Amino acid sequence: MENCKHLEQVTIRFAGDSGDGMQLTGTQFSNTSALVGNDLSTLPDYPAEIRAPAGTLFGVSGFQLQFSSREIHTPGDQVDVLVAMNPAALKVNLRHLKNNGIIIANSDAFSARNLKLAGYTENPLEDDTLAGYQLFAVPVTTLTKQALVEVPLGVRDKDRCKNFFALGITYWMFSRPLDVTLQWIDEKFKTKPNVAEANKKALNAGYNYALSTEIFTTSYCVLEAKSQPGLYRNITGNEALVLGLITAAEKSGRQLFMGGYPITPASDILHYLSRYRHFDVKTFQAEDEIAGVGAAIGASFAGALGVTASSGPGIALKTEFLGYAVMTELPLVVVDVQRGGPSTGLPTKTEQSDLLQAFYGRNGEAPVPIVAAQSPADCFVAALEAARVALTFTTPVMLLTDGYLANGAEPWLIPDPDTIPKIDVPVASAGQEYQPYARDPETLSRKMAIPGTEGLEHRLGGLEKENITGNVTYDPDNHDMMVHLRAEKIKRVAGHIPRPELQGDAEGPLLVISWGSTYGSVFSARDTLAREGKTFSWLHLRWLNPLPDVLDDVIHNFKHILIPEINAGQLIRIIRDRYLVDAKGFNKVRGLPLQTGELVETILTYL
Amino acid sequence: MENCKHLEQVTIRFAGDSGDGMQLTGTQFSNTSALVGNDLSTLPDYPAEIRAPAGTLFGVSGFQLQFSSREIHTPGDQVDVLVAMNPAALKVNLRHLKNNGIIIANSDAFSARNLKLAGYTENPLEDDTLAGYQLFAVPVTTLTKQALVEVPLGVRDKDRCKNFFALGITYWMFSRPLDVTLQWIDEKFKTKPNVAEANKKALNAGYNYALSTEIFTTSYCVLEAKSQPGLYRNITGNEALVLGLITAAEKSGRQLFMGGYPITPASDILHYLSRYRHFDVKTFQAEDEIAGVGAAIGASFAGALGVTASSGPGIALKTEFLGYAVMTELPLVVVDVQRGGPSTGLPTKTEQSDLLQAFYGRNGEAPVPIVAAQSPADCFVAALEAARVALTFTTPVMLLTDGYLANGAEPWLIPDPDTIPKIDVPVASAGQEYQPYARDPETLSRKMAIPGTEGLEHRLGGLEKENITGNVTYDPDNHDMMVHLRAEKIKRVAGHIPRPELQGDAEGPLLVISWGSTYGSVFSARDTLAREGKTFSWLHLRWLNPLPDVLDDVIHNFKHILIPEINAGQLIRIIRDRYLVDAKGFNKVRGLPLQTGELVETILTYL
Amino acid sequence: MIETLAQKEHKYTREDFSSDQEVRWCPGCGDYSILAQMKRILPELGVKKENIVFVSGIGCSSRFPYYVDTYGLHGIHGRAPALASGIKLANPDLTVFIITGDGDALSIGGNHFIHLCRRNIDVTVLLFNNRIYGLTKGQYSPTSERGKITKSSPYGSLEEPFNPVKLALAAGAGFVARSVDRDPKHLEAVLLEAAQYNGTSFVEIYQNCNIFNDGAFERFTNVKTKFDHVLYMNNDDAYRFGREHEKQLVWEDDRFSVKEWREKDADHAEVHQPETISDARAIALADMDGLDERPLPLGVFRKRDVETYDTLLTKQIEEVKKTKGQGDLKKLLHAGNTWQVK
Amino acid sequence: MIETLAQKEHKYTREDFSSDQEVRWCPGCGDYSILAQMKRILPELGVKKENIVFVSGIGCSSRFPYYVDTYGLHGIHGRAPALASGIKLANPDLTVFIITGDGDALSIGGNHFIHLCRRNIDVTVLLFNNRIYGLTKGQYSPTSERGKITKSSPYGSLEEPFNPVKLALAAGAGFVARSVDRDPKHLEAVLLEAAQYNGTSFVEIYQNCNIFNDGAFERFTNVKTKFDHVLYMNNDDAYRFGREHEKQLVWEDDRFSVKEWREKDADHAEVHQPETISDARAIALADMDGLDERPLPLGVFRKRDVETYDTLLTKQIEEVKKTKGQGDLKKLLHAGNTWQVK
Ligand SMILES: Cc1ncc(C[n+]2csc(CCOP(=O)(O)OP(=O)(O)O)c2C)c(N)n1
Ligand SMILES: Cc1ncc(C[n+]2csc(CCOP(=O)(O)OP(=O)(O)O)c2C)c(N)n1
Ligand code: SF4
Ligand code: SF4
Ligand SMILES: [Mg+2]
Ligand SMILES: [Mg+2]
Repeated sequence: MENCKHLEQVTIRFAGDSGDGMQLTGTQFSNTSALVGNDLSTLPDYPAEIRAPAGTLFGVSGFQLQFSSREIHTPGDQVDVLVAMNPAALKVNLRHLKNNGIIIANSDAFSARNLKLAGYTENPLEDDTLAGYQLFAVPVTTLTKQALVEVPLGVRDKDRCKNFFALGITYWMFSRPLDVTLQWIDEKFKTKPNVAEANKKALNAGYNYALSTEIFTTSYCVLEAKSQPGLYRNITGNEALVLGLITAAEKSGRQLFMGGYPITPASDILHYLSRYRHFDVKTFQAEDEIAGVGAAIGASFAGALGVTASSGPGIALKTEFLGYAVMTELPLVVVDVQRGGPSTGLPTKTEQSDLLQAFYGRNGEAPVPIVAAQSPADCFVAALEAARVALTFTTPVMLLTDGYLANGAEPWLIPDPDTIPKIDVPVASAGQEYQPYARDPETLSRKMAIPGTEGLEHRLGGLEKENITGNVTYDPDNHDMMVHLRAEKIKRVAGHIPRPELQGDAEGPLLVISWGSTYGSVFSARDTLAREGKTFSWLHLRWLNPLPDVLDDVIHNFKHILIPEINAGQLIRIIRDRYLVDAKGFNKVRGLPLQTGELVETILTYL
Repeated sequence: MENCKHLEQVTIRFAGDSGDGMQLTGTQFSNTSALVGNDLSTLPDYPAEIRAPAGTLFGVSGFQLQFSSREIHTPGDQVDVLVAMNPAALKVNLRHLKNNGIIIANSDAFSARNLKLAGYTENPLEDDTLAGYQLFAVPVTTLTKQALVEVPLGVRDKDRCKNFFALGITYWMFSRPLDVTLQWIDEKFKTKPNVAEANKKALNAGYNYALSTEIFTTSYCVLEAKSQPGLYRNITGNEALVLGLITAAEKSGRQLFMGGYPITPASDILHYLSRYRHFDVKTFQAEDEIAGVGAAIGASFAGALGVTASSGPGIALKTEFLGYAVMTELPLVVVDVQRGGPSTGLPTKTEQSDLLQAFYGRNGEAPVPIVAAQSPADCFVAALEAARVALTFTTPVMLLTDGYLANGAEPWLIPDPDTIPKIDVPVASAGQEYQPYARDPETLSRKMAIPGTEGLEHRLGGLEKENITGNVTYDPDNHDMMVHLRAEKIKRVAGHIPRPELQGDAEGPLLVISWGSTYGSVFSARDTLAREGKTFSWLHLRWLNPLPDVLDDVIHNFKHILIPEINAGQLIRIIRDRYLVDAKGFNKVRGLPLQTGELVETILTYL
Repeated sequence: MIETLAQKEHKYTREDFSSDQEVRWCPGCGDYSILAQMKRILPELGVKKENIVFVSGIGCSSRFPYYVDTYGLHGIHGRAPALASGIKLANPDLTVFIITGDGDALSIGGNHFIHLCRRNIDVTVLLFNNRIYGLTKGQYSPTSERGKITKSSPYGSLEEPFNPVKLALAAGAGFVARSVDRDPKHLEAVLLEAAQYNGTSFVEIYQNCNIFNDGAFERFTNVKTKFDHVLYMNNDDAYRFGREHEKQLVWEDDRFSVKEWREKDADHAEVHQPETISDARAIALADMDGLDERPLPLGVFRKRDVETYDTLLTKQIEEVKKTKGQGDLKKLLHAGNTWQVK
Repeated sequence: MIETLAQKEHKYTREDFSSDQEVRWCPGCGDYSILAQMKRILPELGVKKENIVFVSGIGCSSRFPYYVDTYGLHGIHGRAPALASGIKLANPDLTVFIITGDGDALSIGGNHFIHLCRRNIDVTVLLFNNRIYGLTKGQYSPTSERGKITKSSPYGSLEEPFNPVKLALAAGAGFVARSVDRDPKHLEAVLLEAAQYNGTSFVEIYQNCNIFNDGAFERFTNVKTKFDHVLYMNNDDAYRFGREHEKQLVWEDDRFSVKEWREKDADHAEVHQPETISDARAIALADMDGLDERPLPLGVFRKRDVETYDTLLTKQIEEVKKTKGQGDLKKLLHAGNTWQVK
């Protein structure tokens, strides 16, 4: 590795047909990079179609990752290296490539038919289309076939190995070791030794091809990032979220019950949870989203930690039951993996446009705490926090993530579960005098009485409750009081959540306020500007409702407030209303993470 | 009527068991008062139970009305006269009575059993409970029975006439003519002459009893109000709304299609509309609220004016389809008759707590115009406006009323339908070149092509649309543009709605901003203060989204902004966000219209 | 599933199941009788009060849970099956009842209802069928007869009603029965059998709404007419009816028809066997609405022994634990490719 | 209802119904065949293109409307029946198709589906049953067999599937049929008959999802096995099956069983009559899943002549107009007690 050229960070994008295995290739590159010690962040970008016809533009599947020797939290704006397995992949992704960026193209796939499908009249590998880029046209299909002559496999199966050949090239180019992937292949194809053999051969062949031909002149290396010491694994948002929920269940001594219904990009939460029967996790694939949340509420009533997860249209369907959980004051975690809206919108794209729905999307006055995860790995903490507040405050909690967080991955410093504090759940015991709506004076939460507990039989429902007794009442003053009590309870959550840390000075020209997955973009923007010796203050909010006190303290100390969001301006509505500051938004509703470069430019106008 | 004592306005409340016919009695008093020329406003207040057991507190049904010789728009804060048909009615309603107010009690009903059911240990007619009020204890049951000795009817049927006896007493007391009610009885009981006879006898007997006994010493009269000339009728909000919708259908040449599902207090909209088959009104009682709105959208696609109406939990269920209507840009009127929330809440009570849901209660960026009615009769105009905007801007519109407006009544100056302008609907014709998402440059609305039109076959759906063509596309920049186009279209509505009139000076110490049914309370507050020579500026908003330009012009000219609402503060969120003014709220969430008195007090603190 | 009282010493009485809440149905409502019979059977179940949960939707009938001194959830309209499923799956030791109306279960809640039947979660569903929306003051419901004139159908409703028994049979409910509010003994027996059944048991209860649909079931409750129009189905009994049991149903090809009963029929008459009845026969029984000469069947249509969803789930958990061992949080967090940063 | 082309001069061809949208199903998906057969039957209907509307929910199958050059609505998940009902009631002259999947129609949309069947609104429902959620990448659906291992049921699903035909029959659909993607001729005939039927017609189409549930219907489509496991029901034909029609179904008491076919059976064999078939028999047919020796029925189970909701509504409007006259807006606004203020 001595004779490689050092780079600080690299963004690479693998792109090909849906059937070309690009998600797999990207994941392998990520895992290897993680083990090498890079910090990294990934962005899968797959089509809405299951298997679009080969060669079409809409069938292109992409996987982008940024890996770095510095701390990073975005998959990168523009791409340094584009691996294009066919003309459509090139066409769709070229605009992401930096000037003078590297293209590794599978020249075998640039057939007349494929060119036509991609809308090219000339072969771009042969005309001037790619002037200004470093093009490496490699006959990947042919070379793979040649490498596998001796493996007893059919033509189509051999052809499927070509992504490993391409991966091998990139491993050489970025000085990555092969062993992680080789091991993975062995494990994955345990029962199909020929396939394992073929894939491993292809990987090695690609590596050796790059090493030995003179086409590729430079190999690069990206050093280990200086991360906090400890044990790491690579993790996606949906995985981390699931682990957070299981941890919360264990820490609170509750059974985890998830009522779900498949929907992109939230389905994996149901999938992953359903694997953990041995953790007493019960998943219930309901007939729809309404039944999913209803079953979760029923389970909470029966003493479990009730969870439901959905996205876009599915969340809209849950709103009636959410109001019911507010009225019955039962714990519930509602995960909203936000995607492009409105309506069915852009199901596979990311967005932050459900925040106001989370705040206000219910009939009547029905406030709920809202928490948002900031990065894939952070979904663990966010889920744990959401469950903790739901259980201690006997309230539904909205947990916001998004399509990018859900499917994106990054290294996760694995916490020691023994150091995670227990969660105390306010539950009444047999023999106690029980009033269903008597409140803890500090948290204002009510004690639950779990069916099966002798002597605490009681009834809950969606009609207005008399305070303390929980009896149904239409008394006007009681209603007014209950509306305010329910609101006050949620405000009290503020005293039980970590105070977010203000980055930078407590006064100055600019305060950037962010939430959710834009964390990464703001982080990069700050990092970028820091290198130019410029800085701004930054507050990233984990809890959106209630807002943290720190805002009261500092928000008026800044000349400008900027709120970047992947929506048309939602947190900004809340901030302006609350603090009467003329906050400005930076909003791009393109179904993609915000581009660091654009954000930096905007920030500069305020400094 | 010469020897009667003149009063400017009176509030009377009839209260009794659910089975006592109090709603009917109140309605008769209202209609008679309207025909006498009073301005008036009514508030039915019935229990959630259908027929609660006789004599219970929760089974009390009340009907309050204020009638006046001045313009009024509230049913009155406190009651001048309470008609109490049993102890429970007295117990529940006494707190509404003014000091020294009049009580007319049916002493026959104050039996030991009834007293116990009402929680009285002593008979309040006989101890000091009612000191400080003018009590008239009348054995209404006995007197009714006596009056009907000769009518060939069973005991129970006779007993049912006692409300007319009580009504007779109040007619004498307030110098009302009997003929309206007598005619109504004849009409209503056409097929049951004995019942008609009995009721008429009871009415006369009550009147004569009051006239001839010396118990009642004073009779009052309330003169005609100076109303705008024209033809009037008494109308409830739900009735007016239905007429507004039918008028809109006629004026736009559309068929009216309503997809509904019963829910209090919106059900009457379905009921009333279902009577008008001869206006080609199609009502479809769907299996739930989702199917109701879905059918309405389908009907709109097929060329009708699609309408749906619901309340509280039912509106929550419609949100997914609302987002769909935003995406497909189809006309739709969604009526939300707001009631006490959250969840099932207080189903028969009024509230204004769905405003923020109307603004933000959908996944993704899905803005819709929002219009609110200000009084029962005004529901006509509001519905007409809602339909006009929905049709001209090809958009769903939220039309907000509430429980009080829906069931309350007031005189309505009947408009001449010929003077109501036609509604132009942007529809493409056969032979035109058709692009489903091409937009009118001014309104930004798209032209619809109605199935059945040759050559304009096209497909709509909830996935993001390419501008102009309407094809499905996941293009990032198109999405960003469409999000902004949809928002801009709703903003453009501002140019097509009447500018609300600022009452009072364009600058000063206080601007009150109100919306919906609080119109009446603010009107009364202003009227009350005017008599004391005090005033404030007032802007009542019919359209909440988009907000009218006039606000930009004046809002910063006032020292204080006060926003009274029957919720925990919702419009105030919008106003503060938009104008960055430190608006204050006046909020009472008691399931009732705001009390003028309390509002006046609050306003005084700002003057 | 019914957990028997270990300590039989304290056997409950009806009163033990009366809550402190005032009953708020209209005087004369059929719901009172159903409540009374329920309070009779609860002590018979041998289940501790604290292990019983009543779940309901919205409607007059759905106020039921307030009146029983057990755990209870008054849900939202149509969604009781969702809540109940969550409760039962979270804690299979609980005995769960769903109380619902014809609007609640078959209009807005129809989907949850059929899915519940299909899944066979061990809960007991009591559908109070008054063929009207009571709580919202009298609109036609999915069980109202075609042509019904109500507030929302002033010129008559246009649609065929559902046959709830048929729907439950087709959706797969293991136990399907029908009874009527005004026949307390019958109702009590059916409720008890339903509650004791292991799996989703569905009971349609004809219930008179004396305010908005009075007399809807008069034909089947009035002593003048009921014997000729009701067939009381009993296990292993012939299909006899009529005041003197003088009539019988006989299966002819693919339907039941009415024949006189003769003494000698006793040896060979077909008898009712809900445990083994075929779908075709059960459907044929359900098809009889009592409006022609053929009687309306009351009693248990079908009672099948099938494994419940809740048992299967419990078993699945046990099996996974057998192969994977009880989950270990630390191991879980550390799974996959890990690396150490120093 | 089918409006015949007045000007028969221009008869459509298949190509007339191809839209300009690229078809985006996976290569090899069974949906292609269904689309192809649909384009074959559309010209046969004699309905003008502009009077046809395709409505769908969400799912792979629900992309169908994009590919047919008529009016179309790609709806939201499960709610196509609601949209379609509004379309048809607003304009009864339109010919309306609903395209849906097993998840769309029977999971989230189950309630709308059964209500549609009950109401008998004149629309044609085509349920593409691949026994899997395709679009969301392979979870089990309400028609997946118990024990199915999918992403969301790694240890096997726990619930009994719905039988869509049975459910539609019990819910009251007038026309109920079943066909399969890989039998184009059969499918074409069934689609045509369904489209021409006046009332709610329901067709379950077994559809192969070669990505997530490949081969689910292999038994019924593979020439090696299909003749022994499929019964093609034809009007007025005996229930014969087998490669040489050598087997037959005979009705015994309350179920069908398999017998050899003998020449002499021809005179007396029972024949299939969907117009008059009893519910019991239709259910007995629906109960056969082709997994034992009895075959899976394909074809029309039931075809009943009943008045449609849309016709009844139109009639009701006409009748009200007859008694009240066409509504007059001025009179309407002026109704009730009015008074004049001067
Ligand atoms: C989402 C929602 N929609 C509508 C309602 C109004 N609603 C309450 S009960 C009911 C129907 C009641 O009928 P049924 O289920 O037959 O019960 P019953 O009152 O007859 O016992 C309706 C429409 C509601 N509470 N919530
Ligand atoms: C409200 C809502 N919930 C969930 C989804 C996600 N979703 C889309 S299609 C689908 C199921 C598709 O299965 P099926 O109806 O069988 O159609 P197929 O794709 O198999 O043709 C689901 C769960 C959605 N789009 N909307
Ligand atoms: S309305 Fe009917 S169902 Fe409801 S409580 Fe009264 S009588 Fe019973
Ligand atoms: S996933 Fe299955 S159903 Fe969907 S398009 Fe592909 S093959 Fe067809
Ligand atoms: Mg009912
Ligand atoms: Mg499917």
